[in-house]
Amino acid sequence: MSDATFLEYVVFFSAAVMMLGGAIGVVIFKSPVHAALSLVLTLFGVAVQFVALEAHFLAAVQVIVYAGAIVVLFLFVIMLLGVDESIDLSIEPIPIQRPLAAVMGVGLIGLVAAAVVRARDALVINPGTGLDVAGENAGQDANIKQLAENLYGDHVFAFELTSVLLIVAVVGTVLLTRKWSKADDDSVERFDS
Amino acid sequence: MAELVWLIPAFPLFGFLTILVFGRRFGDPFAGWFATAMVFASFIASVGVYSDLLGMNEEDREHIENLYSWVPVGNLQIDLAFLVDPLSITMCLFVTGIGGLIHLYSIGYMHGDDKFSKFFLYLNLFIFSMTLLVLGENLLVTFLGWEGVGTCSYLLIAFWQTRESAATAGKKAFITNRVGDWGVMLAMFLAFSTVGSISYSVLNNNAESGLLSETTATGIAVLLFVGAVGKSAQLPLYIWLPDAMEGPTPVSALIHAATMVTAGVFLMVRINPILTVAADWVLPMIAWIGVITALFAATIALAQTDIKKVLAYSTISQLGYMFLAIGSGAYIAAIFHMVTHAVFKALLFLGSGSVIHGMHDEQDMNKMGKLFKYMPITASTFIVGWLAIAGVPPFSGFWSKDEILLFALGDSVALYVIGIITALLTALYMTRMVIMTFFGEAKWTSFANEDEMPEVSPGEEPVETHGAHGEFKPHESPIIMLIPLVVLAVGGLLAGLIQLPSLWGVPDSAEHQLEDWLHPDVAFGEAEIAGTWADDHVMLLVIIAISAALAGILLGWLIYQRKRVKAWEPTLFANGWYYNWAVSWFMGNPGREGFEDVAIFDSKVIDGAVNGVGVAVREVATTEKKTQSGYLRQYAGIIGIGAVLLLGWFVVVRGIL
Amino acid sequence: MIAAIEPTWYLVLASVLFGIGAFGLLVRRNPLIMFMCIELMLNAANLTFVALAVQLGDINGQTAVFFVLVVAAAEVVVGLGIIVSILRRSPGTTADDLAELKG
Amino acid sequence: MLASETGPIAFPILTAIVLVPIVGALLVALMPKSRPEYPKMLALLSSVGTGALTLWLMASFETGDAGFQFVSKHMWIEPWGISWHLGVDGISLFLVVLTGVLFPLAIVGIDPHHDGKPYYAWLLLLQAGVLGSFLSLDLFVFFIFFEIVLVPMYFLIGGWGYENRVYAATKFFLYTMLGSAFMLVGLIATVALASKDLGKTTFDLVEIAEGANFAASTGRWLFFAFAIAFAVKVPIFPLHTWLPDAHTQAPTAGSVVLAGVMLKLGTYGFLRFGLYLFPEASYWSRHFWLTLAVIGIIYGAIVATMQMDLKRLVAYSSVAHMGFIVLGIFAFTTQSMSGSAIQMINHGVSTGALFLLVGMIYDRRKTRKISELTGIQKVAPIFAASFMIVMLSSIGVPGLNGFVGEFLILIGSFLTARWWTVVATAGVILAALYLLWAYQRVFHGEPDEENKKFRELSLKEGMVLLPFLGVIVFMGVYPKPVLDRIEPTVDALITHVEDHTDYVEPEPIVQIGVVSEHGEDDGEEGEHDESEDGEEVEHEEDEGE
Repeated sequence: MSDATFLEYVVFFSAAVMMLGGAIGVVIFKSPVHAALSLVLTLFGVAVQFVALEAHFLAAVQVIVYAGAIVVLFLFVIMLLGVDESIDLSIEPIPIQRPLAAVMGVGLIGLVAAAVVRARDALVINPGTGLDVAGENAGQDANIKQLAENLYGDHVFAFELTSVLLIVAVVGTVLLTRKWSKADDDSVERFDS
Repeated sequence: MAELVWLIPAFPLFGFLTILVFGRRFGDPFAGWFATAMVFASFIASVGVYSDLLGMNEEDREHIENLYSWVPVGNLQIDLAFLVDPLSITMCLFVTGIGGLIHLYSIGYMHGDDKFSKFFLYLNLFIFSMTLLVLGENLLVTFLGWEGVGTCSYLLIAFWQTRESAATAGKKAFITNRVGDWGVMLAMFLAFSTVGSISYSVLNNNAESGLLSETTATGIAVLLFVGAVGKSAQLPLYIWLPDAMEGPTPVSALIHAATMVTAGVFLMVRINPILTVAADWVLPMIAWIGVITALFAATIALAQTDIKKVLAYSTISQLGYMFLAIGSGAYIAAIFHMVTHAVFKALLFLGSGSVIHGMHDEQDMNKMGKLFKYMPITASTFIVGWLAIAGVPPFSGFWSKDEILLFALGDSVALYVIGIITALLTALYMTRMVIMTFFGEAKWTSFANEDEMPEVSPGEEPVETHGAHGEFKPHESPIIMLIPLVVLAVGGLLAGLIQLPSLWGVPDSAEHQLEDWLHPDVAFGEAEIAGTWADDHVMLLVIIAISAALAGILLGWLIYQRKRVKAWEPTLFANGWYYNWAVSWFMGNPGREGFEDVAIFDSKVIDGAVNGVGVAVREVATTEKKTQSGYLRQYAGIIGIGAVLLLGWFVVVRGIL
Repeated sequence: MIAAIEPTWYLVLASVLFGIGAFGLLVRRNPLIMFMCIELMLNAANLTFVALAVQLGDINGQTAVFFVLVVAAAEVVVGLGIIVSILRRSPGTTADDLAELKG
Repeated sequence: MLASETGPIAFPILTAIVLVPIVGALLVALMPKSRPEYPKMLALLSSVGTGALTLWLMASFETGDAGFQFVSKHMWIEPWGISWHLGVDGISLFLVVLTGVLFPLAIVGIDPHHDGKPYYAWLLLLQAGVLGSFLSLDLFVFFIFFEIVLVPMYFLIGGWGYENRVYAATKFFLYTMLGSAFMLVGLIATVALASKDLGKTTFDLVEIAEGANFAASTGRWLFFAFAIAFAVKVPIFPLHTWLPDAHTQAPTAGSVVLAGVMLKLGTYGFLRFGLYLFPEASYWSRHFWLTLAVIGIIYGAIVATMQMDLKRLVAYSSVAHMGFIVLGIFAFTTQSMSGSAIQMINHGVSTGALFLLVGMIYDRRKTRKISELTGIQKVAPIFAASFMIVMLSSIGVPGLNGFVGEFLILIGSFLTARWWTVVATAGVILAALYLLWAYQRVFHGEPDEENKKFRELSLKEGMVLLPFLGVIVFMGVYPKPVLDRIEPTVDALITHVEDHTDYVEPEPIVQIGVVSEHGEDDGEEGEHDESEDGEEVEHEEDEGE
């Protein structure tokens, strides 16, 4: 395993800063629109890390699906419902929720990090040997090919199921958000009561 | 004929079943005639068996008749079997004989009662049970009859069940008897656990041959005596018998004077070998309980005003004599007195029933008097009974009482003295009763209208009804009631003949008939009297006894007829020494409260604990329910903390990963 | 030869991202932003997958990320649908207001 | 108690006995609602069929054989060694017959107040459950039936009971379930531990009882796990408080069945699964049970005396009577255990009849309060007479059935548990106290306006009571046929206990004396029998009038 070059460190840390900054933005921005935009920042950071890890296909999908579709969906909803900034962040109605959250967050980070650092030696086995990487003994699309083979080979059934899942999700959402006619509303009322 | 002994109980059983089915169709009076016929048939069967036994040698006069195996489990083999021997046949003879007469009497007495056929249904069941009792070959068959007569007694005391007092008296009789039954049952258990059998022949043979240890014999004897005390109304369990007078008078005569109450005495005689083997304090204990009961009941009888209550206490007193006899080892005298007492006490009760009948259900002697003029036959027969119980020769009671006192003196002077005092008191209270009822002034005219006879018929309709009330004259009872009186009066006069003592003027062949007859049954236990001081001075004792009786009668005459001496009837006596009151108070107050406390304990503590668990679960759940706040973020936080703790456990504490 | 940077770095980075996401989930009441926080946590997981896929040389790690993406998309669709229908009924509803669903 | 694999008849009668009511229950449940009269007919048909089968079973039962008869065994769940294993012996035979006969009478005698269809379906399912419990020789199958019983009873109490029914039903269900939970644990532990001794996993009762050899301490724990379930069911003091509530609130048929057969599941369980599986532990803990039994006898009687409600009174009398049965079981003598076995039947008949009569009182007067009833004997003498006979049987008057059982229990217990018996015998006095007192308050006296309208026994009710009265008299007068069938099994069970402990049944030595001969005088015996039978028949005619 070769040591990392300076450039690699630059890429890693700048992407990390992007990610964490975006994440903190999501948590602290009062406006949902700002939060969504911060989320985009994080997602791009993750995509950069994917590229650095030679997972080109996933990086592309990350940008297209997450940044392109999901965040846009968020924004649609925000626009649809109006930007709601009425919630006062300085008030916490549930007692000890914030200290609890802080303890949990710090605890999670600290403990996982500790575990990871401790398991560091065990992790360094044989990096990258199982993966086809672009440029060396294969074409530029080696990663995609390998992923595709794996996806349509070993996991083809699960893959098919995801399509079902997506359809169900779409149909379900349509039903959920449909405006009910008066008669139907009554039946809904009955369930509510 | 002895193997046909089952006919004796079979006739009344048949009568019972027939009346059970056809009773209402038979009606009044045919049901009564039918029942009477059945009892007399049973009497004839008894006579047949008796004559059969008479024809045998003395040592052959024992026959066991097995009907079928009743309760066979492992080495407990109990048959429904009858023991035919002189004792049981003697009992059968007088039970069915007197029973038949009382049945006959009841036809007249119960005439017009709307439960006429039911009365005879119970009476026949009673005779059936009583014959089972006396014929039983083992304790269990006897116990079957024992409980059977107890049940019939309950049913008959409570016969006029709409009367609260009758119902209570019936219940009281049954429960008090059950206390005694506890002893009988334990005696059976003890007998089985030590001897392996509860058959009389096995038990008695064991006792006679010395195989039965003294401890066991004592246990069995004492436990059976507890039963006898309950059934024969001795101290301290006598309290049911006076109350039992709530039943119709023929019932009092049959069950509570002549037959059932003597069952305890019979049982003691039946197991006399065991009593003999038992520890030497057992017999004196029986004698003392008997004699104290005799004296105690006699004092109470002195101050009673209810004609039947006097007779009831008199019965208790006479039963005390019988236990005195048993305690003195005079088994034959006990049986002898049982027979004579059955005759004259049945006579007295039936006579009092006739009086009550003639007085239109009046039982209070203060409202009687001068009845001799109106009911001469009843009065004459009653006088025979009076002389018999008072112990005036040659009436039957004299002979039997004298025999008992003879043996009592052989045992202890103290017993004898108390016995004589009791005899004097007996004569006194009986004289009082006869004078108050049949002589003196007529005190009844002023009570002749209906309003002043309240306590007898509290219901809407009079329970013993034979025509309209209102102005009346006491009248003689119908002939059907008088026949039994006359027959019994003859019996009361002559019953002494069956066991005449060796006295001057008595032919040898007539002496000790009963003793010779019963000898095989009691030979082992019978006390030896010959040669004692008492035996040598029989004549003196006879004179003392006669003078006691006459003194009592004279005293009574002076007090109640001539009014020369002021009557001494303390309320202590009238209230039965407050014993019954004390028992009732105890049962009603601390006893009942104790029971209630247990019931409250059950509902509050035990059930409370059960419900408490339920309440506790509910309380905890109500508290814990609050943690289910519905706040999504709180749930997520708790999950997160859980995850952190889990991680902490693995990473920090366990140090793995 | 790829990924000169040690995987530990990626993992620590992912854990920090996950922690921030979890913290945000717990403190924010706006359901939309809670959803975004969930996306953050999913991305942290994805990053671990990819980092370890490289490290262990197993393409299945990347496949898993693919599935996560799909499921996340479906989840967002359904979740946003629910949020839309709730908020349409009563605008300004927060996650805490939904506590009434406990019944 | 070894299972004999071949019965005298090839027809799987035991399986049929269990299945007929189940099928009946299903058919009743499938009946259309438009025909309300069908469910009763169908239920009657099914229960009479079951009753007939049980009577046939009794007729073809081989007297003198101690082992299981009519055994039917089919492997069900092979890997766990669970099999459909049914068999009947002297102890269970009469319980099965009682169950078979009691249900048709309960169905004929009492109509539900509403909703006949589910009522009959539950009743039939209950019958199947009880029969299955009495017949199973496989721990797993037994447990299933034992638990099935709870469900219909719960719904019968909760659905057709009186004012406090929901409380009573819930209490009944939870209480007995709690006991069963212990039993389930004990049962699984038993099988697991026994598999070491047996070399295979099996739930078969006979194989475990004959083959397994538990260490003393283990066996005791297991025994107590079972015993708690049975003690709740019996119920043994102080676990009895569900019973008065359940009895009082249950519909009449429910009370009859509850008292008649369901309580016997507890005592039967002690005999079959307590003593047979864990003889050492049973014998070791006998003093504990004897003491509780005697406390139950006295305590139940005292509490019964103070009850204001007729049904509660009878319920507490059951506590006392069941105490006698437990006393007999843990006295370990032939007499006492035979007494317990026969007393289970007698108590079922007597108390069943008592509940039936109390139910009739309730139907007429709409009250069970003793204070509101008076003078009934005057307006309804036949009804009162029937009550009297049943009551005397319950008091234990000789010549009626109740006495035979109590007497045998006590005389047998006296051999091994003398002082307990002395106290228990005093319970006989108390039995007279509470029943006679109640009888006096309800039946004696002058009827008031309300009670004057009390209706006399109808012909139908008389016909239902007849079998009860017949059995009450017959069993009191001639219990030998029953005892003859029970005794070999009881002997075998005692031998089993003797084999596993240092217990030796005390034998009272019959000393010299005239030992009366048995089995002779056949002619007279027959003659007498007839007269006794006659008594029974004529009773019946009188009641029917």
